[in-house]
Amino acid sequence: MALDFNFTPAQQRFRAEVRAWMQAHVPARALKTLESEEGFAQHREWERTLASGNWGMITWPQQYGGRGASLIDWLIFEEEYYRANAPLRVNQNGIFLLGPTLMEFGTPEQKARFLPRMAAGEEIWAQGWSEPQSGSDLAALRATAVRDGDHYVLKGHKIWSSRAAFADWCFGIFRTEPGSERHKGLSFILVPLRHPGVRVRGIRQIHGEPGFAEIFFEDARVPVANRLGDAGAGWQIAMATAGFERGLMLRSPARFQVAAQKLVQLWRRQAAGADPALGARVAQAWMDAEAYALNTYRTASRLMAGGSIGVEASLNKIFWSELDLELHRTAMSLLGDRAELAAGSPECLDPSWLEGFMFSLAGPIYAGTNEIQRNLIAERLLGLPRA
Amino acid sequence: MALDFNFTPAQQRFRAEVRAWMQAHVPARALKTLESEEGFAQHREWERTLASGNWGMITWPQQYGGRGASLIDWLIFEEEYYRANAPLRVNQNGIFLLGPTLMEFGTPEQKARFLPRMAAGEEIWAQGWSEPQSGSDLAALRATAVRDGDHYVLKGHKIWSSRAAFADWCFGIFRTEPGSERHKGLSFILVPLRHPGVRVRGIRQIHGEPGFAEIFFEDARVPVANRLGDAGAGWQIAMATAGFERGLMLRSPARFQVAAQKLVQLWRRQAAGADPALGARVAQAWMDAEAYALNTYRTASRLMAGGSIGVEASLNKIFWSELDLELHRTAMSLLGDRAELAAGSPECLDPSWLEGFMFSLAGPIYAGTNEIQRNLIAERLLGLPRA
Amino acid sequence: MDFTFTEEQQLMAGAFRELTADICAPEQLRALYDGRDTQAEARWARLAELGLFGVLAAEGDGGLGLADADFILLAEEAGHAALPEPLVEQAAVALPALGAHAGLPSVKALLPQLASGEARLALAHSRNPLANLPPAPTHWLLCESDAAYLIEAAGVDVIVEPSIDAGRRLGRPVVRASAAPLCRGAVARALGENVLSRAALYVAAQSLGVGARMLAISVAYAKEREQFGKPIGAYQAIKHHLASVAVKLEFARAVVYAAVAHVGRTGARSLAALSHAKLAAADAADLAARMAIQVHGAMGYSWEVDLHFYMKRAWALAGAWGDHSFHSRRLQGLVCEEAFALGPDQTFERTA
Amino acid sequence: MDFTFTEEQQLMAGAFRELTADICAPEQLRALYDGRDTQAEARWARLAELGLFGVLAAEGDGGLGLADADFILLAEEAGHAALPEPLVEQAAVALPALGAHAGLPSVKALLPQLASGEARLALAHSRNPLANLPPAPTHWLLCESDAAYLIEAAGVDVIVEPSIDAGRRLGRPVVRASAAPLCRGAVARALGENVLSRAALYVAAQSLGVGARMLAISVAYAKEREQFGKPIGAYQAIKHHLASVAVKLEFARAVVYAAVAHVGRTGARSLAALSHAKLAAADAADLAARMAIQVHGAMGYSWEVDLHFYMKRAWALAGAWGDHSFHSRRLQGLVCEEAFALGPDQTFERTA
Repeated sequence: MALDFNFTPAQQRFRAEVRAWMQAHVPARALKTLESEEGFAQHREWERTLASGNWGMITWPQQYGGRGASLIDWLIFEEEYYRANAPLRVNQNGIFLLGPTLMEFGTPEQKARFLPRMAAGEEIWAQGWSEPQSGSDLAALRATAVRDGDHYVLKGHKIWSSRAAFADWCFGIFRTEPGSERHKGLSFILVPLRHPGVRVRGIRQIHGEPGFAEIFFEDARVPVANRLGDAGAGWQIAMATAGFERGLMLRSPARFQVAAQKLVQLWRRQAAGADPALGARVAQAWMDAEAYALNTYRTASRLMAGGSIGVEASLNKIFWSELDLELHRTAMSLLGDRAELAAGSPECLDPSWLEGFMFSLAGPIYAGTNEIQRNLIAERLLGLPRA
Repeated sequence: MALDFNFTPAQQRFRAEVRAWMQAHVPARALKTLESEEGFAQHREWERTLASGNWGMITWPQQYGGRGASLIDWLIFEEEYYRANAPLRVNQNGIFLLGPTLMEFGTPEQKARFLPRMAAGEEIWAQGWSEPQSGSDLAALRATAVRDGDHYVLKGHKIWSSRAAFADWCFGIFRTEPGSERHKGLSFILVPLRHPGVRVRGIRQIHGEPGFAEIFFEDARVPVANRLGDAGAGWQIAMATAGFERGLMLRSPARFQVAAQKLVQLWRRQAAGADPALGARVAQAWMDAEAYALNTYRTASRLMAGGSIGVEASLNKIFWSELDLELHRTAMSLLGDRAELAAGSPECLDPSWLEGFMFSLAGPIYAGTNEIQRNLIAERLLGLPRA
Repeated sequence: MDFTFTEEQQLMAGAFRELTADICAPEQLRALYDGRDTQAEARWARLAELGLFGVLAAEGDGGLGLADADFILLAEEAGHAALPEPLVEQAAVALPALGAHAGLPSVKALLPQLASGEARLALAHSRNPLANLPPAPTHWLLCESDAAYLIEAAGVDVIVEPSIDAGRRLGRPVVRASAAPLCRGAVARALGENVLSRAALYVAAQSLGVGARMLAISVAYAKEREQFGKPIGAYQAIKHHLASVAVKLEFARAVVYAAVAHVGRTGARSLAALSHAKLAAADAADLAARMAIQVHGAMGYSWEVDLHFYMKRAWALAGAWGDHSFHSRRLQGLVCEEAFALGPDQTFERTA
Repeated sequence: MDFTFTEEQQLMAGAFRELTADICAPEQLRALYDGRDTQAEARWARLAELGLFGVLAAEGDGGLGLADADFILLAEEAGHAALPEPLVEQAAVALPALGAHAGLPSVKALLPQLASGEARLALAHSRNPLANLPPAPTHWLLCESDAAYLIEAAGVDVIVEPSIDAGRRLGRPVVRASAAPLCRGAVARALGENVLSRAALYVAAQSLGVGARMLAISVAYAKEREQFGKPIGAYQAIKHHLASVAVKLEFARAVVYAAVAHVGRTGARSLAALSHAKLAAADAADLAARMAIQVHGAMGYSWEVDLHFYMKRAWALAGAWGDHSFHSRRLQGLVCEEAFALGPDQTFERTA
């Protein structure tokens, strides 16, 4: 039935089940930031706790440690997850990016080797896409993997690798065909990070923590069996992974709905002295978070009815990144003369606003800048000519 | 003395003189729109009245019928002009565009023939820049002027020619060198509009009046003496004219200050039921109109101290066109359910808001689109590379 | 939970689009703008022929007995076409609102006539005092704050209020002092609230449609118009303008469709959802209009180019049935005072 | 009427820029951010050596006896450099404000010490309760709503309040109950208003400077960084982002310079001009920061790249000395209620 906005009894039971589990398990005290070594370890531990309840990757098929949950169930899960104020997912690259990629392109051996440990939260994955000279222009990458018997010898320099400072493995693309150019001759390879010839150097972000890292490959040897898909098929596989990244699951609507709710509370606290125009911005933040949630349900319905996600992913990316930035800018304005105060300041109302604001600045940049997304929308959705 | 914001006694006297004259001469009843035949005639008459007080083109040198007024005096004049709610200037193309161009590039004979009648409001000028296939890309123009003895024979089709529906003359550039391309082989030619082989067809704008026109040249013969500057120098001269257009005088700050003041009054009338955020937009409109006025005084000071205006003209164009659009959008929001009402509706509070809103939509388009202006700023002011 | 439309719904919308392509083609709108419109009666007849006035009427009243979810795409198409006649006001606002009060005198008898299009209703409301008139209206429904009137057209004097949108024939009703109300007090308020709620939703849907139309026109123009040796649509600035419109429309669409579940409800959550739909759709159409004229340049500023028909409809709809201030204040009040539970598990909550 | 700066003023600003290039080079700011700053005392000494603390002090107090028009470009440079020390607060806010009350006990004696930099003032105000501390402050000036205190530093306890901007050492003063006020009532209010007025102007100037710095850094990066075979600055999207910043900065600059004529005045027109300056400069710096990070991509998000020093200064200045809500409400109240004459002939009007 069209435009049916009622949850089924099974969905309602599922929500109740998630809510009860989260109430029982979400740590009462917030974990330290996952960008610190100690916090990373705490978040790893939380992944294991999630896995113990089989909540680690609910949309994965049961055979790989998931629940085979529908996208609607996933949305319900996320709503309850954020509602419970549960920790950030350190395992995100595994669950949403490499997991689906492995399921689509991996050999049975690769799936067996990697998926269960990913699901169990035992191995945490980092991405290795960008290089110093290839950001938006990923195809300009230079890192090489030279075949030597049943091994590849890796040389090169990846950067802006999220989670890599403390993760166990990374996935990335490397030039396996010497002399190849642009999108050709690339392969998708899985590399352990604690490994001879692999050196990881955390890069501090503007908030002072190493939210991403550089990875130097200095003649690191990895078995050819660590290649995902055919030699030379790296670009196509990476594009599939990027599609997963931009797709439905990169940012849960619930995240923004919780932030908008918090913003309303901040407004109520500050309204007396605030520019009344900020009230309209608070309401806009709520509206945009709702719109994002609604459109995600809409896309989920379409996908469950057999549709596929294409350039809509770019529409989503732009919408959530702009709403998140605007929401946090509004909070900064409401905090006014206290907005600059960092954690540790007695007068600071809530340090998470400043942290969230800085994080939101990255939204329009990462996972493909919004400029690139707008190009994609113009060319692929609207059919405008390439430059 | 730096940052001196006091008017001299002479400037104060000048203001008083303008104010007194305007009080005595500005028609009590608003003229009809200059985009109607009747209104155009009324505005012509007003130009003659202005000329009778020697207020027609105050910045022109005295020898050409002006007062040799400084730019600060010009700003004072404009403030009093708009404050008095005086009519729009039908003569604008002559005063600000062709006048200065003639003074710079014209022969003594051309100056003597054209400038006094322009100053007297006797001959009204239209522009002939764009052609159907050349808008932002002016150099793609195709209209030709073929030399035949001491005449040029003009063929082609100009469009978006403001004032042309009822004006007497137009200026434009034509391809005088057969087979030439882009910026080369063009000449700047003055053409009477009531002339054999010249056909003018008004183009109605979205508000229903012919605010611009098409001009068809069908073997129209004009004397070679009507060419301004050298044959082939048309592009350079046209660029100088465009510089005058984008420069200080295209839009008087006073115009926006009066509009902002009117907007404040509309706000006070409507505030009870209005979104409080609109109050902030009203205040922003006032701020932006002030900023535009202040920056114009700043530029005038710099020019009077011997500076020249270059790419700042592009900064100005963007700023006033965006402030004007935003100001009128705010008014439309304040008018709410009455915003759509046209002149003649008993419930319409003031039809000039809707007319002004539609006019403001053209701001970011004409005199070089804002996209083109941003390119110019990026390349010429910031030094970014051309695409 | 299913956010898709059925094949039937899509087919019905497709059929309506075909009809509008025929009866609201730009040359017909141009005739209207140039004061040469002779097609209003014919259009009304074609709409009636397709059964559009009765989509939401009960089968017993000669209607199709369908639900709002079945009409929302039709309202979008009405916006897409800048349809001059108030089909939506009659079929999706007044008729179902009156249908909920069929026990009131004279209402029951009128419903089949409204459903067939034989009766032509002019609808005014204290929040939208100027009615968008059908050709030769036969009846008026007036919702004042504490009383509602259902009157034959002969009993109402009309003051014409020209709109910039020539496709809207606006009129302010002057009711004779002797007119007897249809109802008063709580019943009148319920009727008025239902009318406003439905109208807000369906105006939002029309805004989406007219926004989509402007985007389509702009994309087509950007592919075709060349400057500096290539289509202007190849320039990043133009691409980004139009991509931003696409984003805004797409997300407004989700909000409008979801608001269908709230129509006619008066709980805080539902009022917020309906105001959200109205605001989001108006914003998207406003951006579409601004970017359309920017992409078209002087061409878009011309009477002879089609764009202005749709821009003017977008401007008119922005103020209709609760303007920006009304919906924005209402929504800010509800959200900022937490008049209902916020939070991620509340997205689809509904209250009476 | 002359909106230009003299050659002397430009030379002085140029000399100060050279000094900051030396004492506030990015590597020094990085040391500060990494907790390795050992240069605060040296910087203070260099500022004092150039006579910067005394620019606005009377010649009799060892100053240069210059006017605000002579300091505004210096404040811009302090922002451009993200100068860590509160030069501007001491030299252009507290000193001239105290100078206007030189008859109060202990003030006259302190002025020469402030002018030379020998005294180091921490300045707090009910509208800006956290002081931006100099290294080893010697005195506090506290402006409360109805009393002002001028106290030796030993008499004040300080609660440290870390800012995201490591170049600002913020402290909240706790005054002992026994402290005697410098003045009360009308005098204290006049002093406090003067301080706030000056601070708002000079924070605005600093915002301009830091905005210009971010624009310059972004332009340089856009020329150098290549993607898809050409510098990213050749793409229209990047060009338009940076052009928009240039527009906003340029017009804010005119507003800030014009506000110099209003500093210290309390008439409605002057309060509006000062709030306008603060808001316009903060907006321009905010846009510069957002576009800078967008142009830099992940690079701009890195601790090791200079950009964040300036972004954080921009964010901090936005809230300092009257945040957005304070200035925006004040201005809306004055303008929307027509607390002074609007209109084009009023641009340069000034009231006491």
